[in-house]
Amino acid sequence: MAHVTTLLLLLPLLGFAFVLLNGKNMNESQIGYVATGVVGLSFVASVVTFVLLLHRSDRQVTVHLFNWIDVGTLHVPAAMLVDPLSITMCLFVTGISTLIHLYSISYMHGEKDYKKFFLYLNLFVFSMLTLVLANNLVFTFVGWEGVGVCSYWLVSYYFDRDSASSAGKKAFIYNRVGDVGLLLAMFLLFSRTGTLNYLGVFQKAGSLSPTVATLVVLALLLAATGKSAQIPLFNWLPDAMEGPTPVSALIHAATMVTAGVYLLVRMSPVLALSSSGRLTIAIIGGVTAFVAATIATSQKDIKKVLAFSTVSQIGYMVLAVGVGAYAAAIFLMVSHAFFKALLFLGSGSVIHSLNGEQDLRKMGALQRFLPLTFPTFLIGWLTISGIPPFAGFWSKGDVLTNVFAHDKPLWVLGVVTAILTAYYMSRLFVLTFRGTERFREVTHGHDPHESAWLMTLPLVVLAVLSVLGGVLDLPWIHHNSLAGFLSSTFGYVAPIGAQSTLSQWGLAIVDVAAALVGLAAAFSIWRSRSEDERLTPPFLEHVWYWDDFYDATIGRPLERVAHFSDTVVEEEVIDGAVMGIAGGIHRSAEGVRKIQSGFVRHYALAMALGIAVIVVYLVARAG
Amino acid sequence: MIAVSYAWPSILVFAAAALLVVVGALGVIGYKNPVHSALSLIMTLFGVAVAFVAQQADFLAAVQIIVYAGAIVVLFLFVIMFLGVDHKQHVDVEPLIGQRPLAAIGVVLTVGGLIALMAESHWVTGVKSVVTSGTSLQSGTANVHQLGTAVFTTYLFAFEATAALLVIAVVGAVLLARRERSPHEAAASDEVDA
Amino acid sequence: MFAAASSITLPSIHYLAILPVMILVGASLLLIFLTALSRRKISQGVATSITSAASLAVVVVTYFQWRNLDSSGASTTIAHAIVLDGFSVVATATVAISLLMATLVAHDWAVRERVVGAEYQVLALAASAGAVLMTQANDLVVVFLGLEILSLGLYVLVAFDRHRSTSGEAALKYFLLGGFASAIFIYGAALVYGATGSTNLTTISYFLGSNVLLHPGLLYAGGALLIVGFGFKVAAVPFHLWSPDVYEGAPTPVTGFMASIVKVGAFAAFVRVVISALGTQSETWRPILWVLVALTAVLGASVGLVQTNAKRILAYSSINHAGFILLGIWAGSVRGVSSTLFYVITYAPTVVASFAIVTLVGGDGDENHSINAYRGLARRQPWLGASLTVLLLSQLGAPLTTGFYAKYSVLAAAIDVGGTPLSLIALLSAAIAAVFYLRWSTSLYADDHADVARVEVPRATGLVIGAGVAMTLLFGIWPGPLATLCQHATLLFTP
Amino acid sequence: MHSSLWLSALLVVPLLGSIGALLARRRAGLSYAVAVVSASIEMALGVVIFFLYNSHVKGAQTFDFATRHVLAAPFGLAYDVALDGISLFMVELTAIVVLLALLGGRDKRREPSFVAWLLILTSLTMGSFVAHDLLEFFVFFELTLVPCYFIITGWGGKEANKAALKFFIYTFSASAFLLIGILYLGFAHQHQTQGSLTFAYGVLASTAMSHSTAIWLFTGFAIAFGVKAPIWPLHTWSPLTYAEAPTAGSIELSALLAKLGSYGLLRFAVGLFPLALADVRPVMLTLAVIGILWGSILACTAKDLKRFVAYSSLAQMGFITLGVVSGSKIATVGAVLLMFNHGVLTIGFFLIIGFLERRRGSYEIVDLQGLQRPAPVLAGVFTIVMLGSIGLPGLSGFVSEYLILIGTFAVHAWWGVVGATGVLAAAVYLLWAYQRVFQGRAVGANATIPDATAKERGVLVPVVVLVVALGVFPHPVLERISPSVQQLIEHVAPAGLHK
Amino acid sequence: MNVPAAWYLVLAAILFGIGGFGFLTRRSALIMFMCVELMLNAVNLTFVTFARTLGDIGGQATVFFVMVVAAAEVTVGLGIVVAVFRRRTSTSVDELSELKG
Repeated sequence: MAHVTTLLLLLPLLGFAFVLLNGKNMNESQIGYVATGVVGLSFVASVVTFVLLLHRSDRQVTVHLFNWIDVGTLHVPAAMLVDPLSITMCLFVTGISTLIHLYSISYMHGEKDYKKFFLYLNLFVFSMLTLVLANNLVFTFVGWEGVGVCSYWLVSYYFDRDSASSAGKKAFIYNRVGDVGLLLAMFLLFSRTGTLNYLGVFQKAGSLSPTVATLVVLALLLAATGKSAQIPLFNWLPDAMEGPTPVSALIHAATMVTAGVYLLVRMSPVLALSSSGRLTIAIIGGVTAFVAATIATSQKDIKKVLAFSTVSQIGYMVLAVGVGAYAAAIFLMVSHAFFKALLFLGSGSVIHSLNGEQDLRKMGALQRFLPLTFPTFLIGWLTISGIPPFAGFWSKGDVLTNVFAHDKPLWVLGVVTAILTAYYMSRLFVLTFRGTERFREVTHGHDPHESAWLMTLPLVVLAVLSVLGGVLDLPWIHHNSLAGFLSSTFGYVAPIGAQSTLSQWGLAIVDVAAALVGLAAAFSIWRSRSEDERLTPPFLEHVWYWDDFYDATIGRPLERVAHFSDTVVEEEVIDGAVMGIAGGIHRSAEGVRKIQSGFVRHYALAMALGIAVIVVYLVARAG
Repeated sequence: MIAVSYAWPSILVFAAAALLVVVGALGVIGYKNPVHSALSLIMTLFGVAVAFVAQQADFLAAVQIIVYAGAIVVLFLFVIMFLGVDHKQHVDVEPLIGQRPLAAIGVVLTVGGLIALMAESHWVTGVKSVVTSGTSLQSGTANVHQLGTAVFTTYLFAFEATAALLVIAVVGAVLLARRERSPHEAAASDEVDA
Repeated sequence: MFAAASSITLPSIHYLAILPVMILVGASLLLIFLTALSRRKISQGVATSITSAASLAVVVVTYFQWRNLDSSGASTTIAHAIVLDGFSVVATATVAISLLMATLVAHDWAVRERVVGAEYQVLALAASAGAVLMTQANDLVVVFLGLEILSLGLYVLVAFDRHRSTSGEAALKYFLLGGFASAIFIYGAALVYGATGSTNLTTISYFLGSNVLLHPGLLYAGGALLIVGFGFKVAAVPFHLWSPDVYEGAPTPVTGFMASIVKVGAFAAFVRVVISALGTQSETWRPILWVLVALTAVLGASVGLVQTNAKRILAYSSINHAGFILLGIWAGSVRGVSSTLFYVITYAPTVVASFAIVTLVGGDGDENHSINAYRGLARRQPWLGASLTVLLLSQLGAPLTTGFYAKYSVLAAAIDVGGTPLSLIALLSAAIAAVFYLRWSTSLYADDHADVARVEVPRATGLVIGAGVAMTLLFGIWPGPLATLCQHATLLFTP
Repeated sequence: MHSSLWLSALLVVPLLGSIGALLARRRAGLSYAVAVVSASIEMALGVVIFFLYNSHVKGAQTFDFATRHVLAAPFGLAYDVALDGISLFMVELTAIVVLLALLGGRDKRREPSFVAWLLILTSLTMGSFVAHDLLEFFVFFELTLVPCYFIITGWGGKEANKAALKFFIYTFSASAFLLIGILYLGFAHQHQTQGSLTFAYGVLASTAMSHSTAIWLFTGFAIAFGVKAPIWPLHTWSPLTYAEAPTAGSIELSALLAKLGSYGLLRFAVGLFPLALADVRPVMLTLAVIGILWGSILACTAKDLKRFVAYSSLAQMGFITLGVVSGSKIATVGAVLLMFNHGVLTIGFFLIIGFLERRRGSYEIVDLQGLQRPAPVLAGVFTIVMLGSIGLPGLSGFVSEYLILIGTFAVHAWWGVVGATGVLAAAVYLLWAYQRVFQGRAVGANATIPDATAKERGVLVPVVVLVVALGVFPHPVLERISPSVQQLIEHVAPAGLHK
Repeated sequence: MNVPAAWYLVLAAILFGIGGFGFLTRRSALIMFMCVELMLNAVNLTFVTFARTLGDIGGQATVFFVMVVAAAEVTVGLGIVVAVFRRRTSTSVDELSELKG
């Protein structure tokens, strides 16, 4: 078991190392297949591990690799904790990664830095696996940062585009803000419990005072908002769309951005200790879901829409975590991974067919040109909109049910968001595949062509998964369901007010209704037109002016502070003091020099006065 | 501490000496013409000599007259004439601003302070010297004898050292006063002028 | 009368003690006779070799004096007029070595300037005799005489260069102020005499040790004036103003000579009088010395900043050093005495060697002393440049040169007796002084001025420079022997 | 115990090297070869010592290779060397720095004297790190100024003389306080014991002193070391100096001599005056965090890369100071580790800056853009070094910074919190610089610069290896540092507590 | 019985002061020099006075040496004055301020 798990973790790294070392004498496809192969193998390893785990009663294995940091009372091993949660993550991370690697082989064909792309991608998978498999916070942090830096590299992949490099920087720095949160959480836990090992922390968690617990939870939340693009740190994600589409699909939809949610779920025993902390989480999640959805309704860039929808969907997950529905969160995370990856890859295929055009207004009526992309995208669209029986319906339903049980206002918010979701996705769908052709000038009159099978195959697989994803956790199944499987790893499961099947049916109907409303609205509006100022108000299009707000409140003031510190404080005050002393000595020297007038009688006078002073002093002393 | 109990001759002598000394000194610094200064210097020297005599230093008084008044001042006068600076110098304007007042302040403070310190210690600690057997000083030839003894015993080494002093003085004077010549000619000419 | 004369019994004379003085004076007399007897001007070679021989002889003598000390301990002789103790011996040796080095430098200078006659050497020898007297003097009168012999010699030497009017000016300034100062000094001696009944240092310290002065005013006044007199000689602020002018005006070898032996002689006497004779009153002098140290160190350093003439820079640097040496006297302890000694004996060779280089760069006519004359020197003549750099670094106080340990020792002495603030002031002044040392040594390595002609280094001068640098480095890296020497070379009458 | 000859060899080899280099001045390049050889021998010695070092010599005593010879009894001057887990890595760093500075910062102008100065500096730095006697330490510490000064003035930029002078005087004045403090301590001890004057570290550590005395002495020491490190606000010499110094000089200054400051602060200020530390700790901690933020802020405004590194170093030194004064074992270990890591990272930065300067004749940020396209290797290495100092887990910087912060937080939470924000700031300015220099579209001269040559790569490899290795597997280092720090902390802690 | 020593001492001090003042205020090198002589005479007077009060011949002996020194100084001093002012019409030391700063 240990070996398999180790393999599972290290395979992507090996791939990375291999390509790094002798990538020179490998051609594109070789590189691509090697990279994909290792990830695929890693997926296989995950499956094996999963099976092995199922055969264990305790469902929990710690695999110790080596002692990483070992000072005084601080013992940080590089060790893995294999349990239902982590293995679930591994499965879908490696699975989806494999597909997206496959997709990229063709999608990235002919790019300048083809090799670098796959290097980063492999490294990313490794980091992601480290993140989910680590048995202690510090080692998790390794993965946490690793995925961050990989995302930085991949977002600024087209680094000679300033927008790209800036986006990458923005992504990293926003994440960094979150990291401070994670660091503080670690510091607090270590100073209170003396350990950073998950199991150890959970054992001692009881000893934490409510205040400390809340502080820890808030710190973790901060970390999560950074990594998972939640308010207030969500607006790096749309910019991150500067990266190649597969990256958006893998990192900024399926895997990395859900790390925050994973972290919160992982720390659920600590969350358990602070109801106020959980409430904050829930609110953040709910509000983010809503805000992002509103913004998504008005974006012109197909990937931006998907980006905001991602933010919104993760908002749902966080909301779920907030109400203690960890299983629901994970369920949504997994299914979201399926359909969002599907949608991104689909959009990628579209963009590919239009020579890189991303503007919705320049698409339309692609239905008949993209025979494979269209149906898969259709499925993705229905899934995210929450149309039964697709996965989205079940997972979102699961979340909303739990929310309903805990917090009615948030539930309302959730439902409204659901309507919006259906609406903007439909808008996207209509503007892309239906309506009139508006793409001719970008394709120079040619017909768009469907992508190669390497790209369409993943679409098909993901479509299938999106359709069937629901079976992972159907409400009426309680054993052998995802929830049942995971439950052992949670601190506690929030007591769901015993819900009658009736109320469940009620909620389900509400969800479907919401979805249909959104659909109908979108179709009725956007079938005919491609843009409408009234419906895409600048306020929404410009992300509630969120960036401008930060720029005004933090960015520019900081710049001013920096400039002031540099030109005034540093030069005038600090160095000024030093130089002032030097200058003072120099000036006084020039002054004293005057006494050295060259007139011998001045010299004598100076002596006489000197004597006078001494004599007077002595008189005073003797007298 | 004017003590009328003292014998009036000694008071007269002191008065005379003081008069000579002070007036002479003022003359030295007061006269515009160096020659006059030199002459009034002689006056001071006489005054000091008188004071010497009054204090059982007959031999020194003699030396004072012979060496100082006789030799040194003459030397001064010689140089004055030699340099031809025997004319008035305007002393009324002082080019160096504040020199005089500051000098006055410095000197007054110093002298005043010194007098105050001497007064504080009753002018002399009164302890007899630890070295000499405290034999009181005699005047006349005895004084010469005493002085001679001291010079050839206690101050023998100093006395010898003065030899070196005089040697230096002579060599130095010769060197300095030597006629101005560029060293080349000096190298050329053979005449020994030392 | 004759009977009276016969009744005089000459005091016993310990000839070994006065041998150094006798050698030096004898040598100068010898030169005078040679000058007088030989038909031609005697050559520089002869004069120099006689002088060097004399100074070497003195060094040898001091060695035997030291041996004698080990066996029979320190003593006074000739009616306690002079002492023979470790302090005097080491100081004497230093004077002799400085004389030797300075003479060799002067030789090449004299040849270059086509100076004829042996007057220079005569005066140098006599002046050195004066310095030696000061180191041995045990009587204020002898101190005074030594002081005068030294000074008169130097007055003339300063005026030695007839081609530069500044030489004469310097001489006159030095002479007038020197006369003024020695009048003050001897007045102080008179007052001390009045207060203690003797001019003999031994007697004075004995007297002060055995009697408590209820009314020390007279002694205070005397001591103050003595300190002023010494302060003038060692160029302590505010009695220092003569030194930059004189250093600049004097012929450069004379400046080096002066800078070294005057410091040795004057400080030796200073130590004897203030620490040994008047030591019982140290609480009275210390505040005065405190101020002198602070002023001297700081002003010397800071005014040096704005100088552009090599000789003036070294003048101010020597003022700064005087401040440090005074620090040792301020300490007034045994450690203070030995540190003062250590300072002067390490400083002397350094400064002579420095002025040796300045002499060379000064060039024909001894005029070329602008700091710019040194730009790129080390590029043209690496060894010369390196030597000057080392010497400057030593004066700066960089470790592994004697300069560092000199400063270190006086600071240690001061801190030992609780002079931490004063030490800090002094050391910070060294930091100020560092500026001009560094500027100077940097300009040596400037890349421009490549076309300037090389200064040729005559053998004798080169030897002196090499020796100076060698001593600076050798004892800088391994100060042990010198330190121990100075530790043992304490005064006959330790406070 | 091991023979002290190893340590003496560390001092002697470079000296011989410098002499050899000067003797070989006639033949072009020969002196360089001599220098490289001696530096390599030094490096080899370093490696040997690394493995020979035994952290448990006798009981709690973690000083190895110890020996003492009195040189000048009246001065209390002695040659006294010893090595413990803390100085061990300073020694290693010194060896690495000189080798890489020689290989990467080669300056053909007047090469013999250049390499000679470099080697002398190395010997002196080694001396300061192995010195086990305060006076001896001071001698070496002070003397390092001289080679630095001449390296800067002789091979520096246009403003070099000004910069060097400022550097020298600034440091020289500051170390005045150190010398006075050392003397004061020595005599205080002598007066207590009535024994002979000594400055041996172990002995003086037991000097009894009043609270106020301790504070004064600590302050004096802190000033001296604070300038060297530099600690805010005593840092203003560093940007100018780093900018004007030649590449090798900048490396020596920031990678190595700065460590003299922090090392001295830990070994002498903290080690000798625990009493004072208890009182001044808040001040020092505050200065440290101010330094972190200040350095970060000004790094964002830097106009050229060398100033940029200077300010980022200020921030890094802030972290080190934080750990050094925190009094927490974990943080102190982190600080020592960061001294080493920061050294290595800085070498990387300055090497690359030097290479860029070679190519473009400028290190002004405005002159450089989009270099990642023409010079991917340089960019890659820069990225690694950058991420190292950002504190990316898996690279060396993280371990040390993390230890410092978590340790500090445990004992002085608030400063820990502020320090943690420094981690964020680092990302801001470093990424900013990277974007300006390496990203964007390369045009003109920037588009055509050659990538790292084989030789340059060879120089960069050790840096990368160290950065990665110490990030992934710092254990061998930590296990050597910990015992010595343990000992030091045990000496400090009790005093730190009673107040 | 003679007048108290104090009178002579004060006289000496005053003489010393006058000499000093003259030295500071007169420009002629010669007169400054004479002033130094005045000061030395003051010293001599002091010595003699103390010698008397102490009943110690040593003071007088010292005076003897002081006179010798004075003589020597004069010899050298006047030599320098001559050497310096030979080509000048005055003996004002204020003309000699080439060296300064």
